[in-house]
Amino acid sequence: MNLAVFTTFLGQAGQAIEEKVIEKGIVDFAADYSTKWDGGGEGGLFLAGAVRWLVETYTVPDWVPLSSVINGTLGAETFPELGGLLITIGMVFGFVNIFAIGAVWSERKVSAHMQCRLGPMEVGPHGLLQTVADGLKLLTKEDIIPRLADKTLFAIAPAVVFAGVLMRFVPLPFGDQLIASDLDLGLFFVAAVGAVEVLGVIMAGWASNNKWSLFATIRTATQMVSYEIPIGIAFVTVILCCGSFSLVDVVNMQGGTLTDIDGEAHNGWAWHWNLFRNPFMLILAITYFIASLAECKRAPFDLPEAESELVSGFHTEYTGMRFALFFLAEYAAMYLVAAVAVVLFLGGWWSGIYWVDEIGMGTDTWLASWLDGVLGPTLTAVLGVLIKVKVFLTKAFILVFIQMWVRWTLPRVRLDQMMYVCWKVLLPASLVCLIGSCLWELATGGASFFGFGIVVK
Amino acid sequence: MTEAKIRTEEMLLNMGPQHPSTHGVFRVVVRTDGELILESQSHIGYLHRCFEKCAEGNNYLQVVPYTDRMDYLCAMMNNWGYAASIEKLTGIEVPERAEYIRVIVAELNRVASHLLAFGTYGLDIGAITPFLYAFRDRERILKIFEKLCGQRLNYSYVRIGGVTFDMTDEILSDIEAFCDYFDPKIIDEYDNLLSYNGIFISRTANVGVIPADLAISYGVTGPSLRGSGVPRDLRRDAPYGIYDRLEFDVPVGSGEMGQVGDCWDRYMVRMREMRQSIRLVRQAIKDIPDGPFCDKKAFRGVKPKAGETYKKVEGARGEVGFYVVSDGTNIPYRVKARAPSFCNISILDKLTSMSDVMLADLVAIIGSLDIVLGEVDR
Amino acid sequence: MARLEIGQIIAVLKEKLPEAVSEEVLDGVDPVIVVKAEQWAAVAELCRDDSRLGFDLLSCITGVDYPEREEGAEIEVIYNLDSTANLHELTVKVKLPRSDPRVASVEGTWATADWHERETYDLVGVIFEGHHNLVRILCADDWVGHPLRKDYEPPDSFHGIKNVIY
Amino acid sequence: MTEIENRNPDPLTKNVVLMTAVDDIINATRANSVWPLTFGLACCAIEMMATGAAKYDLDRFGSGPFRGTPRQSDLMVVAGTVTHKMAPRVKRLYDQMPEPKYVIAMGGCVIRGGPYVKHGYHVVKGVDLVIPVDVYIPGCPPRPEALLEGIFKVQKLMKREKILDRTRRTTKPEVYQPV
Repeated sequence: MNLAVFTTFLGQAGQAIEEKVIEKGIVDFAADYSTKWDGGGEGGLFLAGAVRWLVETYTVPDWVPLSSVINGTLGAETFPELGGLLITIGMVFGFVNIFAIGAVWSERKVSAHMQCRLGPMEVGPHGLLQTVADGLKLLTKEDIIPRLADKTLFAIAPAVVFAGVLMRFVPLPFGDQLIASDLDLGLFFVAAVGAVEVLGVIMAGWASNNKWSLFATIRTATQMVSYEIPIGIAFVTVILCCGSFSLVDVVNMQGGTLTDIDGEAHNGWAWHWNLFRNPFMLILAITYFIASLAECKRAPFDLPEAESELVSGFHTEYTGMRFALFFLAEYAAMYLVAAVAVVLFLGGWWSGIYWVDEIGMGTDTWLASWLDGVLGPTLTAVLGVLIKVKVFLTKAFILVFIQMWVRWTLPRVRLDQMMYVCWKVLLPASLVCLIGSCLWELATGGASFFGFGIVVK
Repeated sequence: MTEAKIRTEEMLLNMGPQHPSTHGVFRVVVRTDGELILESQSHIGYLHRCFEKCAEGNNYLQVVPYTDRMDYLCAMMNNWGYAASIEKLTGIEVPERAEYIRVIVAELNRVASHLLAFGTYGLDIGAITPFLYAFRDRERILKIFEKLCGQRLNYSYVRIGGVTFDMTDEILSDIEAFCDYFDPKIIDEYDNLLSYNGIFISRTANVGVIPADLAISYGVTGPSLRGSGVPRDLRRDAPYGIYDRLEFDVPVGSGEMGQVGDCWDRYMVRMREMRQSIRLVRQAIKDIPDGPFCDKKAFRGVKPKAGETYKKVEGARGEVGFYVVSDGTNIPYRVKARAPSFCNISILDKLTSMSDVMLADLVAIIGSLDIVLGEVDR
Repeated sequence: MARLEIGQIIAVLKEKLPEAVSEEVLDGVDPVIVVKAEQWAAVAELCRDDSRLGFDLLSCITGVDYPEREEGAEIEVIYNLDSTANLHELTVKVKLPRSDPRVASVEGTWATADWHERETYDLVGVIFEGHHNLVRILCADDWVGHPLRKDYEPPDSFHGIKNVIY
Repeated sequence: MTEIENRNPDPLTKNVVLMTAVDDIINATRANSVWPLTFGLACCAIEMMATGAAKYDLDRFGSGPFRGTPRQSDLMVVAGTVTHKMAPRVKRLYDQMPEPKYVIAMGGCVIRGGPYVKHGYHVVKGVDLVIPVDVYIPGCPPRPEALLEGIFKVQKLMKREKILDRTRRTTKPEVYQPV
């Protein structure tokens, strides 16, 4: 999802495109097209728009067979949408995979260094390619489906789990405008589609026809369904405060140029993040983080795959690539919950420093105008996008690191204790935060805690 | 829906012999109702290596290596138990220096064994890092033993009539350095990391409570018995070697975090015993006399007159006893080993039937009893 | 509650069960008393329940096979008792005929006897009457013979796995 | 350390040049990610744990993740003594592992019964009577370094595999069928 990838792609695209880029600039193009595609609506289908622009401007050379047909089709209305969609999916998928590879490697390194070890060292520099080796190996392993397993369910369960996680990436922004699809009901979508993953895990455990898997399945079902409630309440609270289901809107209300209820513009700083919106939000953020650990089955809530109790949990019977899919899904879910936390509480792609945030946004801050002078408007815009991606990913990765840190430090809780934490601690706490936030908003007219009365329209 | 309409089924779950947390090839068949365990049935013998038959086929000296392989985590104590029983049978006097060396190596071995118990217990509860910390420090002890007798695990160091090699000053200073490194800094670190961790306490306190009378009836000994509040320690109650000259406390479970005799108590007794062991080692190093380290004659072979005896020593897991029957030849007529783990784990079935035990608790209980399957099955 | 010498222990036993102790071997390395097989259950109860004795811990049960005794082939079952309160110990022997070694189970008296007796049954072939589940514990369930009998020959193969290779 | 010659008697697949590059890549990935099964039997298991732990750190060579289930492991380190009661389980665990799978016999007991060879009526005199073994590591118990060396030997064996070669699967001797 990095823009660098995108520009490389551009570089290979030929003379005509280069001219166009020089002529107008990719950011403008993308924005232009996405607006067109969206029917003039707000928010950017930046990626899809950019891709569409590419497809429309690129003509297949004459020597390619059927070039006229292809060029004709590309020019039509339907194909670019499909192509844009496919490429967007590909990029999300690619990000998830690359992230998972990196995360597995860093998890092994992080744990190793916490345990007076070195971790993978032999494959590539400092074992960087270790996960690639693991993945390829798993790909070429024998695929065993137990004789007494439910073969269909057994086969599709990993895909369902992975799809369940991947689908939740749809409304998730990676930076300003960098989003697969800015759904109006984004947060609702994230919460709702989460259930698909539970379904997949249940399918996997049930179909394996293994008692350990069955235990893990029941545990997963209990755990994930329970913990969706505090997570849902956290969502509701943020939605109440921000007045929008869209993740992009939620982020936009935490930084950049904020407009208050009188239409007056304000500079957005770190204390405008939802985390500091009111005292309840702080508690809620912690609640959400704990619940999200349980949601993605991480320690201390790793009961579904408790190695010392349930051998390998719901994927006990899975071999090779199917097992790798579970693995991928787990790490993708780790990023996902972290990224949602960043969106909800930590200001999304806003770095918290107003001048940095405004680079490439068209506002006339000293930093932005200086950069404009040095780099020119197009490069400044690209730089702005890159900084936002960087900020967003950094925040998310820090949360992922904390998840790892917790995992290698704490023991595992028991099933009843896990339920206790959910129903008797997290749920009341998040409910208190919900009501508290409501009252705070009512009482202060939406003033933020540290933000001195900025009211977002 | 009324309760009658919900069909529930009891499940028979087979845990082991290959399971990450049965500490070897122990097998428990549990009848469960959901996560609750209704009944359990232990099966052992997957590592029955015929120690007693082997002992009947080899001469007295050759049996020593077999005793190593019973409880491979504290081989020194097993060696000592066997050697002591033969010494009792033949009346061999062990040189003073050898007795001190025995105390040093046995207590170090006890620390190593308890370290492994600590590490794997953390692993059972779900904390992985303590395991690696424990191994980091265990390696230091193993290095000392390696210097001493060339082996890392099965030492055969304590032999009939003394010890195999003399303890050099260099090794003594190594041991002192280890003691200074280990106590109190490292044990405090462990306590911070695991012992007083909230989740750990909630997982182990009030779980698997063994009342004192039940423990004694089931022949539970060692730290598992002391966890139930019974201050029985053979080093103090039936002193052997030079233990009566050394000062040490016998830590017992007090129900600090829950009830007396729960998993946490058993675990904590081990942690506290490590401090006592280091204390014993320090005393022994201070007082160690010069002189011979073995009875040369006994090293060439022993031939006890006909008779039989039972000798017990305090191993890392409890009472290590050897019942030796001699018929006057140089080959034992019968050697019976009383393995502490064998008795300790026999209480498991009773524990699971006594109170509500969940699947995760079963793992915690097995871990807290700290069994070694080599010893259970022999 | 005090530590008793072996003579005092035997005196206590004889006071309650005058017929039980058939032999006292006090000149060996450990003093041993030999108890009649049919009286053993009563002796065990007494050992545990009499507060002067207080043998609450059964350390060990050993079965020893003597196929070539002058008085006839015998199996001895040896019980090592221990008192956690009084700190004294006692070795009790029960002599059984080798052809039909039967002795009463004491698992009701000491729970630990359950597994010890199963082990003795498994390896030496002593039958403990009244044991609730006297099955093999160490050897495989379908193992044949009692390995610690002196005339035991290991099987050449077991379930298709060659056993004797030398 | 003994190693069995890689058996590839099939002339059809022995010298397929086309597949060598693919073979090399796949074998390299396999060799660098040998996941052992958490399967300890006795004393050697402690040394196996020590190999995985802080000082020796098996994870450096990509063999860090000890899998609890045979389905996800590539290597079975039979560490300890196999008894007649355990033998059917060892066989079953081996059968449950997905191809390609390798077995290390660690320690004297699994090689030929170790000290129990003469009087150990209940000890299987060598695990190769039950499952095929690729690498033998003598010792009682072998040091962690020896186990590392054994794993390197397995890696060498892996690098000689041909993916078109199915003989490995078929030439595994069916020594023993559990009853």
